[in-house]
Amino acid sequence: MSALLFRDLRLAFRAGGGFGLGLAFFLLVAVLVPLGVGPEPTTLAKIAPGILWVGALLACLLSLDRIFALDFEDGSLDLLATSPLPMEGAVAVKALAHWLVTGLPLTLLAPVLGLLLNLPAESYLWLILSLLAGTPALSMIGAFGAALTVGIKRGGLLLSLLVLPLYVPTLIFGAEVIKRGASGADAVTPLALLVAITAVSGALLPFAAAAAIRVNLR
Amino acid sequence: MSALLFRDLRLAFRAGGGFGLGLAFFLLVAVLVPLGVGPEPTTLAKIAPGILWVGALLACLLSLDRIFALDFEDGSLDLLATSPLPMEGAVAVKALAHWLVTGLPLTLLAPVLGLLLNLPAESYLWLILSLLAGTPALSMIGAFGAALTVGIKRGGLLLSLLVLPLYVPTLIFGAEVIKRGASGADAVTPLALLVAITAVSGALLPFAAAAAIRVNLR
Amino acid sequence: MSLWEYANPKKFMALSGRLLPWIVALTVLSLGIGIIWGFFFTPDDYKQGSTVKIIYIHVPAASAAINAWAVMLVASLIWIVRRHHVSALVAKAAAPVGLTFTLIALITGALWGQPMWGTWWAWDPRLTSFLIFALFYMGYIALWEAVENPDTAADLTGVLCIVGSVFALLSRYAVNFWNQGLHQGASLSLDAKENVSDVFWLPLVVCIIGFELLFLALVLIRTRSEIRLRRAQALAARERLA
Amino acid sequence: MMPDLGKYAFAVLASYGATFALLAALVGVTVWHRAKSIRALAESEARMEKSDG
Amino acid sequence: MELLVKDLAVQRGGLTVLEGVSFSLAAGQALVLRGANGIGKTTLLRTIAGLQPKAAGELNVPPETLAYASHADGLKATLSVQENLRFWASVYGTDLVEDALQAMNLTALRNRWAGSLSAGQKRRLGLARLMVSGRAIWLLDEPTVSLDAASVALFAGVVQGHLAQGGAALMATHIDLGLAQAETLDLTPYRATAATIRRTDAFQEAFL
Amino acid sequence: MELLVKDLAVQRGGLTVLEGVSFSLAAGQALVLRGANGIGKTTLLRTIAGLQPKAAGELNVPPETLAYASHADGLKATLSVQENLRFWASVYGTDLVEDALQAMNLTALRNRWAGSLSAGQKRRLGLARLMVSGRAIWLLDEPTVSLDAASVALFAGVVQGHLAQGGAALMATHIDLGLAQAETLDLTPYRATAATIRRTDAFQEAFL
Ligand code: HEM
Ligand SMILES: Nc1ncnc2c1ncn2[C@@H]1O[C@H](COP(=O)(O)OP(=O)(O)OP(=O)(O)O)[C@@H](O)[C@H]1O
Ligand SMILES: Nc1ncnc2c1ncn2[C@@H]1O[C@H](COP(=O)(O)OP(=O)(O)OP(=O)(O)O)[C@@H](O)[C@H]1O
Ligand SMILES: [Mg+2]
Ligand SMILES: [Mg+2]
Repeated sequence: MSALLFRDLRLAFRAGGGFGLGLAFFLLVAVLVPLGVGPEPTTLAKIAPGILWVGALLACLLSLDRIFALDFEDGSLDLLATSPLPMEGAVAVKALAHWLVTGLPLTLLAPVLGLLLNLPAESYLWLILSLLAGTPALSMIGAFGAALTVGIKRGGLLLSLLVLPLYVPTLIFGAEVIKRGASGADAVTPLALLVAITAVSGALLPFAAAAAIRVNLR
Repeated sequence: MSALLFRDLRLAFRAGGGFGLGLAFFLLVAVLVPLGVGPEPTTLAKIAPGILWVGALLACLLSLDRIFALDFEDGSLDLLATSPLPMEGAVAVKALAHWLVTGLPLTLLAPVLGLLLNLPAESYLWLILSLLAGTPALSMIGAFGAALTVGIKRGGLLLSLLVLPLYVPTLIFGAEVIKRGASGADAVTPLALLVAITAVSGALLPFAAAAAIRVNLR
Repeated sequence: MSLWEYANPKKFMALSGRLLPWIVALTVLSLGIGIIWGFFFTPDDYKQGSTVKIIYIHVPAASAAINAWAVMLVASLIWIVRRHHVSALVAKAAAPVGLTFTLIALITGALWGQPMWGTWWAWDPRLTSFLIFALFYMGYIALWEAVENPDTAADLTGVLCIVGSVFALLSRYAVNFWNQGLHQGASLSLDAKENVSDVFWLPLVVCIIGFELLFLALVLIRTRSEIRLRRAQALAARERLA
Repeated sequence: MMPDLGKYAFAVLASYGATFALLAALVGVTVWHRAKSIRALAESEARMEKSDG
Repeated sequence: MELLVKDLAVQRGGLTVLEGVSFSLAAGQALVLRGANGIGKTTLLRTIAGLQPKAAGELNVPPETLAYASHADGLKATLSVQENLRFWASVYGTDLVEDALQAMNLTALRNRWAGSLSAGQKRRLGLARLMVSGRAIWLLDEPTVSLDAASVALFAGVVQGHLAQGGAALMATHIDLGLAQAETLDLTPYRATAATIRRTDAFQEAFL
Repeated sequence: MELLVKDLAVQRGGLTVLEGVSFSLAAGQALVLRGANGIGKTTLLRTIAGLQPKAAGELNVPPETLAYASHADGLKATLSVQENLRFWASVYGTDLVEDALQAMNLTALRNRWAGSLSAGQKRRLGLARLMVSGRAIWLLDEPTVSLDAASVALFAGVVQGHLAQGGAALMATHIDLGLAQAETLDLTPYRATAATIRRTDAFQEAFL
């Protein structure tokens, strides 16, 4: 199990492994939005929490197809399925590796981008907390979507279509935490809900995803 | 040449070809942003032109890796390179096919999404015009980026990183057309610039892209 | 003989073939009566004016869309648990019908919103969750289209339908949390209660029944087509072996 | 015969129009799909007959 | 330890392709599957490996004994030869990396990235992965594709050694490996016919 | 029409792998390249096909005469067998789809999606593509991988026919095709040595 985790991390950090590109994408969204929307600080401050969450979500989304598709294409997934590792565990480990490579760095980068978008000072703590609580759910839900589409060549966009509706609750609660936190309202309720989503998807989705992979390998 | 165009279009419309998914992604961005940013109509109206352009740009971006990578992976690109078709022509045709499959439908869908984002009534004409003038440039620039990254497995995010900076002028002029058009200011200048970008990239980038592909096949 | 016998394609074809003419006739009848009654023979609401006539398509379409998803969920569960091929095909057949109803509810709602709220679209929770619902439908249909092998597609879409249902409910809750909206409450409280009871209510009920019957008829026809195509495929496969 | 829809005529008529258009499209696709399936099945059954001799 | 297959039917794309396949494979035995392109060798091997459900018949696989090598080698281009093998060794909980490198003549290439190997070198690495699994029954799908004569001989030697140590091997191949003790099973007689679909395929039956 | 190679050196990954290769190939001739895995057969063929620059030597290819078939077949999984071939026919401006289908025994599969073919059937389609090109000189990289004995014979027949019509073929393969008129070129003597790298590789030289 840990061998799989280390392999996935090592692959991510090797050339072409895509580490850092999720971050770059996040950065680009944060830069492009002011370019498109215009530079007024008050508008930007107002939309900053939402844009940061949407950006994090898209950055996560775009690296999802790497979770299983690479292993499927080169035959590793067949071999993993016939190996002694239980598929559920493999799915969970791969989602974890995905989070370590995208979600966690995104969380750490987000405050810097908050500066670019004029995020008010009170919000930073909540920004970090909400991303920390919510991004693992993004990785796990995404792994489920990736498992569904693993047999489909370049199913990247289909994957987005399947996964984004599933991301809606996470996104809403996540952005809500920041907004409420900044205005001094009750931010703990949405944060707790975010944690609950993460916990439940981490506990149940590996089974659904493993089933989907087995079907796809058939 | 037309054989290549028809093949690419046919592949796009076949199962798993990804037609319509760019559209779906565009729709998703238009839905997610209000979910993140909040529902106030005035804020939304203000950021609508920018968000629509950013969304169109991202939808375009995500389907870029299909332009050459599929052909590279299954060996068709080697075969095309040794065929009598000039690589420059093949690149231009493939960019055209990409535009027909993503840019054009995006342009047609955009007004509906304008409704969702409370875009003011005077802006719709300019929205369509700007997308019509700008999206071909997105496809052509994107094809150039795809040519640069064709040798890299799942280089989707690297591709985004390379291409997005190149998209910046198109994005700025595109959003500017809509904003100026809505406020009655001079929208023709940015529109003309947009057309110029499209024309110049259509004329020159096929050569750069073809050179990049030849290097990558080496 | 158990109910599951009807999951056999042949039995299903025979039975549905016999029922279908009646269902179609009933659909045409109830939908015709309901719509004509609603459109031509109901008074205007004193506050909403003639726009109240939109209710005769808006509400039936919305509730039929929700029911269609419920049918898909049940059919998916049956497929996954008992692997009856017809139920997978029912789920497949129901999706486009449900999506169309969802779009009808969205479009009529938007057209209604313009005169009532002064805007085509507002990010009201009901509206928003319905839009997300439409996205669920699209993803589900796209997955059916994208997977070549019919059994694989049935399995994958089944799993998606179940997981998606949970998240759809969650979204509904999340969206409420996010915004308090403009949309009508759960009761038919147009204005005065006595109005609702008969003048508006009766034709609405007929329309609701009509839309549900339409759903049933279309799903049966589509399921029958899918079964025929599968049979043709099976024959072609046998031919290939011979 | 036609009820007076007043200033809301557009909203009401457009709603009914859009609904009928969408339903007509759905019914059309369904009927076409049905015809296609019947044709496909008839074809393969005819071929079966022939090969069965 | 014996792999037992009795009256097995296998499906591909919803269609039964082979049926009535029976054989057994005991320790020290090797069996070569033969048959024209498309007869269903790959499908049969995948079914035995547990990647797809069987359509009918009996399939008796002793638990934790199988190692499967498919058409594709499952190599990571950006890991070195050694790292690729180490990963599989720890998945299977064995310690055979060095032996495998030696046996497949890969020691000189151990620090090269797998992506920079030639077609045949990749294939050798794929076979080394199999050795590293430490499993007794090897399922091999066209193991010698892209191998030169010397490498084929090397591979035959490795299989021979595996059999001598009480292992077993089931392989699909079109060429002659020169394995003395290998028996051959021609799959041509087991090709599914129209008449047999009915018996094996619940779905087709329901619709026919 | 003659393909002329003189003192050719080829590079892979920045390193010279073969050097001093000379041969010529005239109408009606076939030449089989041999050599151990990794010696550089693929690299040589890609260089001749014009996909990568040569490191040194002379390479004389008559214009518009080459057709190259690589390890990968360049098939589109979601196009039918027929559509795949038609595309290449119109790229090369020929009208040979029916002949190719016939020759490679693919007429029965013409309407199947290429993605649903077995490994060997795909390979046959890949070779049919070559026929459709209508070109005189065929460059073939391990053309018989995955083919069963019958298909190998079929393929040999096709090559023979091509030669008889004044074509030529250059192929890399590890197995014997049974082509009577084929000559063989063993590449082992041309393996680049440390001493020769200096001469051929301007970049490396600059750093040595
Ligand atoms: C795009 C906009 C709209 C959408 C997506 C939408 C959606 C829905 C949905 C999902 C229902 C629930 C049906 C059920 O549970 O059976 C509903 C009911 C209803 N809608 Fe809308 N609606 C929209 C706009 C409007 C507008 C503008 C009005 C009127 C001002 C309106 C009036 C009603 C009424 C009166 C009901 C019945 C309430 C009940 O008893 O549940 N809707 N709508
Ligand atoms: N996705 C699919 N849909 C329908 N039929 C398929 C599909 N994949 C393979 N087949 C068919 O199933 C049959 C068995 O294929 P399989 O790959 O098992 O053959 P094989 O014996 O391994 O052939 P080869 O020697 O060419 O590798 C073939 O006739 C093939 O055309
Ligand atoms: N990207 C690369 N970087 C460095 N070396 C490489 C790269 N690709 C291939 N090589 C090396 O170049 C040499 C020639 O490879 P090539 O693929 O031409 O061999 P081949 O003769 O076709 O072998 P095979 O019979 O196994 O297909 C090999 O030693 C290989 O390891
Ligand atoms: Mg095979
Ligand atoms: Mg080679």
